[in-house]
Amino acid sequence: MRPDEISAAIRAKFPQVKEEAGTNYIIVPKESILEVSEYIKNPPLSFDNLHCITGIDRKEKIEVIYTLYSIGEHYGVTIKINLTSEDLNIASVSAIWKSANWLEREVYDLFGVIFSGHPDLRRILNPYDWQGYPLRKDYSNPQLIAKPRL
Amino acid sequence: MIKLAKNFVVGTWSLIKGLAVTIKYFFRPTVTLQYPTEKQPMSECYRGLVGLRPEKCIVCYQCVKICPTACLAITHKQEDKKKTLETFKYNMELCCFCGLCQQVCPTSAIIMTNIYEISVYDRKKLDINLLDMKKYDEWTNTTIK
Amino acid sequence: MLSILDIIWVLVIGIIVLGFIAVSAMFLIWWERKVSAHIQSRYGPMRVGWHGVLQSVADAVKLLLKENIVPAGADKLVWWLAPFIVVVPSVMAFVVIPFGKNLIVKDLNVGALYLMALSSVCVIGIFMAGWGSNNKYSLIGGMRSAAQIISYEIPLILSMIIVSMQASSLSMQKIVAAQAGYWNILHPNMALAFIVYIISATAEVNRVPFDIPEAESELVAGFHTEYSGMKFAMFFIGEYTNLFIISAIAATLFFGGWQGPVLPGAVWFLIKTYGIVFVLMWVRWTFPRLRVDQLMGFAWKVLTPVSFFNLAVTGWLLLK
Amino acid sequence: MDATQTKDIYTEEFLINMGPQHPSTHGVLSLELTLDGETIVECTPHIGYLHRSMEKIAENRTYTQFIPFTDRLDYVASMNNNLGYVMVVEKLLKLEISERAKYIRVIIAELNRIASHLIAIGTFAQDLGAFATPLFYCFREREKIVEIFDQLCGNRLTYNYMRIGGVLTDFSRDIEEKIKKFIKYMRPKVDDYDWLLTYNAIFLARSKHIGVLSKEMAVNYSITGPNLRASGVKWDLRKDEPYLAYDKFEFDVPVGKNGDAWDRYKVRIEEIRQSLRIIEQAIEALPQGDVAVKVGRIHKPSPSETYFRTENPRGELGFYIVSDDSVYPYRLKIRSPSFSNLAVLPELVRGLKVADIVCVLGSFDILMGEIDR
Repeated sequence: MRPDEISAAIRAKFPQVKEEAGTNYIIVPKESILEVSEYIKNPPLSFDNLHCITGIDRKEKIEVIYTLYSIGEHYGVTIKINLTSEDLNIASVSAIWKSANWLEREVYDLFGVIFSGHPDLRRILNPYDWQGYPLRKDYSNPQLIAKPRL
Repeated sequence: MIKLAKNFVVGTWSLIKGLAVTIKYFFRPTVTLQYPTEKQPMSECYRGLVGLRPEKCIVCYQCVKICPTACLAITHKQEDKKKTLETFKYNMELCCFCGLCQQVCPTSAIIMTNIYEISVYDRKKLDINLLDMKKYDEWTNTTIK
Repeated sequence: MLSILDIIWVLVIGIIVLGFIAVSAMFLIWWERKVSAHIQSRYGPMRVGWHGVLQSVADAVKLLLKENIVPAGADKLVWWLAPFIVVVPSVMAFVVIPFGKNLIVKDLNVGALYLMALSSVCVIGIFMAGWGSNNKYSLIGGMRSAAQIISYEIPLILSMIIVSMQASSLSMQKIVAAQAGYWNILHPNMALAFIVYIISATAEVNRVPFDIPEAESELVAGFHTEYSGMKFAMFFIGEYTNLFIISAIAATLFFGGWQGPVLPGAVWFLIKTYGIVFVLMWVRWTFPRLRVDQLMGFAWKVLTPVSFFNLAVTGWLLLK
Repeated sequence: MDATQTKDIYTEEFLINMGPQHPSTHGVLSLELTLDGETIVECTPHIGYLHRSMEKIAENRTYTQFIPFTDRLDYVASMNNNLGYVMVVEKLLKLEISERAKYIRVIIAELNRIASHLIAIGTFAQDLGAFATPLFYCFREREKIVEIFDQLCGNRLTYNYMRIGGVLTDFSRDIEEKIKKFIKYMRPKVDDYDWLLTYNAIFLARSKHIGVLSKEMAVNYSITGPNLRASGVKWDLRKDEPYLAYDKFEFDVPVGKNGDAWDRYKVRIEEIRQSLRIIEQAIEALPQGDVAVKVGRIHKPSPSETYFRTENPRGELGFYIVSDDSVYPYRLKIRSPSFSNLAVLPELVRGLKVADIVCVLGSFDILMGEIDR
C-alpha cells in the first residue's frame, strides 16, 4: 500500500481524521486517538510497531507525532495530534502498543503532555523532582550554553 | 539415556575446544604495548590538541563560528584594513576534538597537533592562549618517563 | 613436658611454614596474573622487578598501608574475625602435606580426615564476612558460598575416601608410599575420583566456573565487597593458599606425591602441584560461570551419585 | 522477634539497588530489584544519569555543528550515528551524494558494526563470568578497525567522519589494503569465538532459554536490530528498505529461533560474518569519483519535517527532524534503539535469578549514552 492509500483508508473509516496538506501525515483529533489506534493496530492495516513518539512545541500548540510501521506489510504511517497549550491531556496508547510506555513517559518528561490512562507516568530522563519541561521553547535555565555566534 | 550420553560427550568436547583456543593464544606473541615507554604511532591526520600558527591567521572568525562547543574565542586589533590577533583563547576543557575548525580554516593556520596526553591537576591550565604555544612543551614534558 | 628445644623446634617450623605460605601465595598471585595476561594476549605485570615478579610484594605493601574502612552498621566482631577464620585453616592444612620423604611437619595418622575437616571451616569465615559487612551483595555472596561449599563437600570427601581405601590408611605419607611406581591416577576408578575431586575442589575454593560467591558481574565482589587494606589481602592470601593446598592434595593423592625419578622429592612435588595449579588457572580464564541452581544441581545430581557409584566399585574391587 | 513470627516462617522481600555503579549494568543504569531469595519479583529501571539533552543542544547548533554530538550518542558505533544523522539532513535538503561516497559509507558503517558487535559479544561473555578473556580477544580485533578509522579520519572513538553531502576524506590505497587484510584476519577469529563461546556447554547452559522474547512481544515493544531478528522476525532495514548501496550487495539476514539470550548472541556472531561479506563486495566494486558534494557549511532547508531511520548495530536509529526558516533545526528527535530495547527488560526478567538479569541485560547490548541522550 502506498502512503496515500493508507491515509485514504483511514479517512474513509473515520471522517474526523484529516490529512496534512502536502504530506501524507494524518491529523487525528485528540479525542479519537484511541479508536483510530485500535483500528490501525489490527488487520487489515496491522500497524503492529509503534516506532517513535515525537513531541514538537510549536509555541501556540504542542504536536505529538506517532510514527508507526508494519513489520509484516512493509509500510508506515505518521499520525499527528495537535494539542493546545491549555489542555495537554491525551489518552495513552500504551495498552495497545507496549512500546508506548517509555516513549510516552519521555514526551511527558520533556514536554509536559499528560497521557491519561498511562500505567506509570513518571519522569524518565530528568530527575524525578525536576521543575519545568526542558524541550519547550520557553524553557530557560541559567546553565544552558547560549547559541554559538554566527 | 543415549541422548544424555551424547549430550555429555558433546558438552565435554565443547569445553575442551574452549581450552584449546585459550592455550593457542597463550603461546602466541602478545599484542599490547608497554604504554608510557612504548607509544603507539599516531596517524598523520590525528586530531589531538588544537594548535595555531599565528603568522598565518587572517582573523576571519570561521573557526569560532563553526566550533560546536564554543571553546575558541578571538579578540583582534583593527589597524585600518589589516586585522591582527590580540588573543586566541582555547578552552580545551570544552574541546571535543571534532576537527571542524581545522577543516574550515582557509589558510591552515589552525592545526590539530598529535598531543593527546592532556591530564592536569589544575583546571585553569586547560584554558590557554594559543598565541603562546610554548605552553604545549609543558604538556609533552608532563608524561611519565 | 615440652622442653625448650621442642618450643624452638615448633617456632622454627612455624616460621618456615608461614614464610612458605606468604611466598607461595605471592608467587601464585603473580603467576596467575601472568598466565591470564598471556592467555589474553597481554603482558601482565612488567614493571616491578624482572617481568614484574615483585609486583605482589608492591601490592602487599600498598595494602598494608591502606586505610582500614569499617562499614557503618557492620557487625564489628564478626566482621573483624572473618578474614582470620578464612586464613587460619588454610595455614593449618600445611601440617599434613608431605613435601618430601621426611619433609612433613607432622604425619598425622588421620591426615586425610584432618584435611576434610579443615576444608569446611573456611566457609564459616566467608559466611561471617558476608553477614558482618551489612551489605546485601555480601550477604547474598555469603549465602551462596555456604550452600555451595556444603554441597561440594560430599563429592570431595567421597573421592578422597576412595584413595584412602586403596591405601588402607588416612596418613598422607602412607598414601604416597602406596603409590610407589604406580600412580593412583592410572587406575580408571581413581581417574574418575580425580575428576570429581578437582571439580569439587575448584568449587571449594570459589574459582571460575564455580565462583558464584564473589561473582564479579553479579554481586560486585560478593562476600569481600566491603573489605579493604590488609583484611582484603588476607582473603586474597587465603584464596591462593587454598588453591595451592587443593593442588598439593591432588598431587599427593593421585599423582604419587613427592615420588619421581632423578630429581629430589620436594622438586617433584612442587612440579606436580604447580602443574595442577596451571590447569586450574587455564580453566579459570576460559570458562563462563555457572548459575547457582545449575551449580547445586551439578553437585547433587551428577557428582554425588557418581562418587557413590565409584565408592561402591572401588570397594568391590578391593574385596574381590 | 515475637512468637507469631517464630512459629510461622517469616520471610521478607529483599530490595537491592543494582547500579548506577555496578560492573555489569553497561554504564550508569540503575535497576531497583525486589528479590525473593535470589528470584526477581520486580525490576524497575531508572535511567537518565547520562542525560545531556542532546535534542535541546541540536536546536542550538547548525546542521553541521551537530555532527560531532551524534558521535556521543552511541559511542561504540559513532560512524553509524554520523551516518544516520547526515542521511536525514540530506533527505531534508534533497541532496544526492556520489556513488563512491555511498560505497565508502557502506564499508565504514559495516566496519563499525563489526566493532560494535565485538564489544557486545565480549561484554556479554564477561557478564556470564568468562572473565575478561573473550573481552580482550574482541578488543584485540576491534583495535584493527580502530586503527583503520584512525588513519582515515584522525580519531579513535568519536570519528566525526560523515559530512552532509559525503565523507571527510577519501580512501587511500593503503587503507584499502588494510581493509582487505582485516577481512582475511577476521574470518578465522570469528570461528575462534565459536569454539571458545558459542557452543561451550556452560555458555549454553547459562544463556539458552533465558529471557525468551516472543515474536509478538518483540514487535509490540518496538524492539529492533539483532534483538528483533533473534526473535525470528526477518526484518533488516538494509534489506527491507535499502538505503545507500545496500541493494547492490549479496548478504543474508540471520534470524534466531527462540528469541533467548543465546539467539541474540548468535545473531550478532552471524552478522559479523555477513558484514565481512558486504565489505568484501564493496571494496571490490568501489567506484571512482568524488567523495563529497560541494555544499556550504551552513544549510538552510525550507520548512519541512522528515523522519529517517538507519540500521544501527543496536537497532534502528531514527531521526525526526523539523526545520524552519533558520539555520538551526527547529526540533530534532532522536529515536534511539537501546531506549526501546531496554523498556522490555522488566517484563523479561520477572521470575529469573539475579545471575540471569545480568545475562539478559548483556544480551540486549544496551548503551547508556544512547538511552539517556
